[in-house]
Amino acid sequence: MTGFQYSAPVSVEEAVALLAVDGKARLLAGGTDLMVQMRSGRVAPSQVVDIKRIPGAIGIRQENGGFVIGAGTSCAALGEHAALCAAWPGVVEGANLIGSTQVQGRATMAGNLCNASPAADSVPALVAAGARCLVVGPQGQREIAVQDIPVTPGRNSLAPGEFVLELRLPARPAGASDAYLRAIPRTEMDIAVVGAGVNLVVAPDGTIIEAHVALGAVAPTVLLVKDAGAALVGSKLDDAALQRMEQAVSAACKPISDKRGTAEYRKSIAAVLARRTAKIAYQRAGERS
Amino acid sequence: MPVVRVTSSFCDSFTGGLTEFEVAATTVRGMMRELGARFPGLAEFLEARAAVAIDGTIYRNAWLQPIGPDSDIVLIPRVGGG
Amino acid sequence: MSKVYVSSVVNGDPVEFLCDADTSLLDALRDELGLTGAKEGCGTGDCGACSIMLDGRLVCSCLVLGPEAEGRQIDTIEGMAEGSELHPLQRQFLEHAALQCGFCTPGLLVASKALLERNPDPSETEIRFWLAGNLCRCTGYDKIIRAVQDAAAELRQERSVA
Amino acid sequence: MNDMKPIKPDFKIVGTRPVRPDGVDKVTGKAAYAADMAMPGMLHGRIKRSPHAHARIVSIDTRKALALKGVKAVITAEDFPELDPSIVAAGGEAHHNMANYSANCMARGKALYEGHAVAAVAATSPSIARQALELIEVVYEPMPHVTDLLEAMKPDAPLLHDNMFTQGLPETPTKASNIAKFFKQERGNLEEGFASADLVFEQRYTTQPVHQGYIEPHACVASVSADGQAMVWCSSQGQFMVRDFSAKIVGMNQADLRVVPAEIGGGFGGKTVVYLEPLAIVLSRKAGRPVKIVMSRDEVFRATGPTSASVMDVKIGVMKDGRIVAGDVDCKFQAGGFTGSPVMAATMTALASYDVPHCRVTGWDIVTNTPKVAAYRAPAAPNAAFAVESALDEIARELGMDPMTLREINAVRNGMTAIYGAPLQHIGLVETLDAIKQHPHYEAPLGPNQGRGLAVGFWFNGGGESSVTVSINPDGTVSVATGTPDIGGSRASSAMMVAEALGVPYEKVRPIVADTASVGFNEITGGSRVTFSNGLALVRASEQLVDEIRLRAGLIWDVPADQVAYADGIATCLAPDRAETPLLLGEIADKAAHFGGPLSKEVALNADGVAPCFGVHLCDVEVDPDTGNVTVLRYTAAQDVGRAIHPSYVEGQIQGGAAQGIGWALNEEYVFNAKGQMENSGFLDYRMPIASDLPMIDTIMVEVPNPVHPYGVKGVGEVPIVPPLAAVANAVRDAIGKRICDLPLSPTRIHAAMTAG
Repeated sequence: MTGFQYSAPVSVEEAVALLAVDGKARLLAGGTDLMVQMRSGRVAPSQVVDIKRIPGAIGIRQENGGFVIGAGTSCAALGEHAALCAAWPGVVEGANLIGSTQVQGRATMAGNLCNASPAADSVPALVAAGARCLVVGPQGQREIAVQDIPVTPGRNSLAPGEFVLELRLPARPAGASDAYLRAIPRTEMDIAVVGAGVNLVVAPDGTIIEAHVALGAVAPTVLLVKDAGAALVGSKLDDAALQRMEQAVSAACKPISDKRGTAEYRKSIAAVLARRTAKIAYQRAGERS
Repeated sequence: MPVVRVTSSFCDSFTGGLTEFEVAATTVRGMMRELGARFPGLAEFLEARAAVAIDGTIYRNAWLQPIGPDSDIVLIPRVGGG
Repeated sequence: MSKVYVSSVVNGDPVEFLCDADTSLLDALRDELGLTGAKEGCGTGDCGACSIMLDGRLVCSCLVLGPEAEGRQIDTIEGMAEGSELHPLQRQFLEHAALQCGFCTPGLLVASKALLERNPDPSETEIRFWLAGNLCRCTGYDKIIRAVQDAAAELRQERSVA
Repeated sequence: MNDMKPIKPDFKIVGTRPVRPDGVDKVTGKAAYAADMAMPGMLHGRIKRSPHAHARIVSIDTRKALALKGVKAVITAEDFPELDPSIVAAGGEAHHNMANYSANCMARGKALYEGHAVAAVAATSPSIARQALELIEVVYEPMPHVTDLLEAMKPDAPLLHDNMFTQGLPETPTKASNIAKFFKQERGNLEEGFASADLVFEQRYTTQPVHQGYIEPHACVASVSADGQAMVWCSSQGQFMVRDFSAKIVGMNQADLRVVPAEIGGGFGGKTVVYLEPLAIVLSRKAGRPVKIVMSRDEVFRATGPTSASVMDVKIGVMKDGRIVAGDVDCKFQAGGFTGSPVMAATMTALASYDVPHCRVTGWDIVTNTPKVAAYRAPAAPNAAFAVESALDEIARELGMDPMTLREINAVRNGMTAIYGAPLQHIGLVETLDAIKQHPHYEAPLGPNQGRGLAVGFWFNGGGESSVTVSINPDGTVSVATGTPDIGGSRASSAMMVAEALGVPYEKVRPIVADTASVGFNEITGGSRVTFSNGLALVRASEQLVDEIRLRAGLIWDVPADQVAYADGIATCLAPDRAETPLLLGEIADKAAHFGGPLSKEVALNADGVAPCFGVHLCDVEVDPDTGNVTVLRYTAAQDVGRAIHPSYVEGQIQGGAAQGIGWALNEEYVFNAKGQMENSGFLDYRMPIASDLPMIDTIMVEVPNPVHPYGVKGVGEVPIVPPLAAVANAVRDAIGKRICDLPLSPTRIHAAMTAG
């Protein structure tokens, strides 16, 4: 970390202006990635723009049956929001697996998303949830799907001057729930070797009427595996449906081998995780029908 | 006469692989001197690298420790800890 | 590059300091304010030795920029005892021998206090997972967990009496 | 040393659990570690490190860095004297070649591993120092590298040192190689032994480098005055080691260098050598101002000692009844960039727990382009025990025998001779095995996918040079100065032993860890030597003080000393015709000046007569059949502790050692990329055990005292890390039905084993 300007704008316009004029400016939300990257010298910004003092940047509000989460909201705060936890338990558990309790006190889902790591823990559940982002920038604001943010590992689709101001989770019908699981060698404090987020809507008779399966750390970006979701729809999560889903998951995985796990391992574990996650989501959905 | 034994190869390069020696010495230092006279360089090597077990008690630097005619003496490599 | 002026409240007292924009809050506490109780074990948020409370929330101070502290409330290990009266957690750590080298201890105490403020009766598993971000290499955690459990019981007792 | 008094049957303080004297400062954040130190005018030092695993240093241009405003000194190997390899550090436990240590602190001619220091700067701020590093221009000529130890042994491997000819072979080779040394322990007739065996088992086992993982990075502050006198404040396992190593490396008198021990944030063997202090001294000498250097975690991983990777080939012959008749173990250990792996200890410990009539253990010390290894808790013994205890577990299975029974049959007993030649005395392996057998854990039922593993560990323990001062103050309180850094509670045990010996309350004894000018020479805190060696010195000093107290009381009463009894802080006059009011210790001390001067004794001794100890660990795991994840369900560790002075800190040593061993077994390892660079140099990806990874660790302290020590102390800190690697591996084997011979037992590796045919 050498020599940058720090600013903490109190309006979106001010933040956009600061980010837009300086190509080497970096946005600071939770900072849990940025601080580490600056320390190691991987990024050397000329300007750090802290968005946490913008009104609305921190906080969770319910809107049209869904939730709007400010980009500066810490993951720990998500876990303390009873309504959000009830509606989107999988999204919250993904967010609450990022780092330690301390890290969750700072880390944000928006930051986790924009950092564009394929292993980001909060992203598969957000993708499975069909979450969207409110992006603000020099051209005004736009709303895009969460999965359209990461492009390649470490790169996102935001234009210069743009940043995510809010994450938006849709309204929940009855009988809907979600779950997220990840495989790591330790029990906490780790980067997902594989992550799986499953979002289900279940009819009162137990039939799955909507299913979304997203995987982390098995491809350059978090994957939404449409075939895996489709395999579950119409079933009561019987073994045959689960097997079809597992096949779809395995087929979709294109992992690499790295210090955290081999490609073979990832592929094999992805199916196991998706199955386990689906079962949790299904049980939760049943409890909400 | 006390017998000095060594079960390790750590001083083989001095003794040519011999592992048992009779000595006339009455102290650890005397024993080292005697061995040094038989095997050039060994005395200095042992001073820096060896511990000595005399009748079951391990001594590391006690050159003045007496040894008796029936003492059981073993040369042991010194080990550091963590 | 000129320094940033920061004013905040640390352990209940107003403080002012100047720091470079790129200074971590940990370094600002240690170097500018002389509060060296929080330690740097990694600088990347992976060991918890620098744990502090920022506006009532447990964070790694190595992952916070000094200038971010402007107007914020900070609580550190130095503010845990009241004068010479140790907090029950501090006492239980001593009585359980829950520390050896002591380097991780300030972070563990701050984190444990944050836990007990939220959850006065945590299970062993809840304590272990809450403290998963506080590395200790000396103790194997056993005595730390027991110390937290006993401190929790003591605090519950205090509360029920009060 | 056998003249010490016999073990007292009843203790007042030994065996109790008082609060440690340094405790309050540690729970309030007041305790001062090296990085907490600041001085007026202090500069900040930083180190430039080689990005190459192996490279010739063609040139280093420091001019631009020196020209940067705020930079006060830049140093390279040119600023250090070239040392003769025959220079060794005095008084250390092992043999330290100072020329190698100097070249490890600052690369000379060649960088031998990624992270090897090549230059250092001191500047007025950390950020200027950082910028200055970028301005130092180093021209490297990268060379082929080798990080794997078996690869390094090949005849055509890239050569680290072209003057390295294997030592310890009957004939020294004429061709240079990366094989630095050979060791052998031998007894009986190996061929005969194997020929007589009913079953011969052979297997290869491997381990990866692991780091000691202390949470406090290395740190120091050095201040050199214009007359050449210097002070260093630092985190180390031995202030005298820092003084002697640094003085030799920078070329100064030991008396000119005063080293003040800061609180140490963990060491486990990793702080028994120097990395920063010589650099800080030379920078301070050049700049004329104090210089502080603090390592980052990344630097700790890349540039300070991990322990050795190892490859062990085990061949064991047994009879049907379980008697081991022959053992042949070959150990290859990675030393890193310079010779000095602990492989000799592997050869001495591998079979030390068992009575093996015919055996041979060989060891090879191999240099590789990786950081120079440093001691790590019972150096080499965990690796060797992993191999032998895993093999014994398989042998028990093949014999259809309980693994405990196999060990009971072969366990060494008093009077037997250890493989390294020394007769074993006062040992408690049989008692420790029995303690585990009697524990409810031993018979507890297991569920599906669960397994149980048993393993034994041995460590020598250590003695050596200790100097202490015990002074009785005029008010009857006691000041104690020792010279060994307190890592695990040694101030508490010191105060307890003095309180016991002087018959005063624990709270009246205040111990400190003194600097190198304030107490006589001490070896490092390491090898499980401090409570034993310092304890002998402290008790002896206390006993001398008791004699002196009786003499002084006698002088006060005008009776001879043998007419004075002293106990529990009170002197009583025994003269038959006298009715003197007993004197309190404080009353005698208050009059000390009039009757011979201060009541103070310094005892400096070389502690011999150390007794080894054994640990027996029992581990239950559950393995997730789909992911290969291991959960440690239950862990019980029994250990012969001699006698526990402060049982809580003995338990703490056992629990901490077990936890480190579990980490070593399951997830910890150095991962190098194709360029020989470390890929996981942070706590996130190095994966040490966290609180949620572990269960409570049940400890059983078996007390088989060492009569050489007045309180029966043996040493406890090292052996707890010896059994866990095999205990966990054996438990995983039990759970999954397959043996994995390579550590770590990561989910990936277990999953691969489970899914393989």
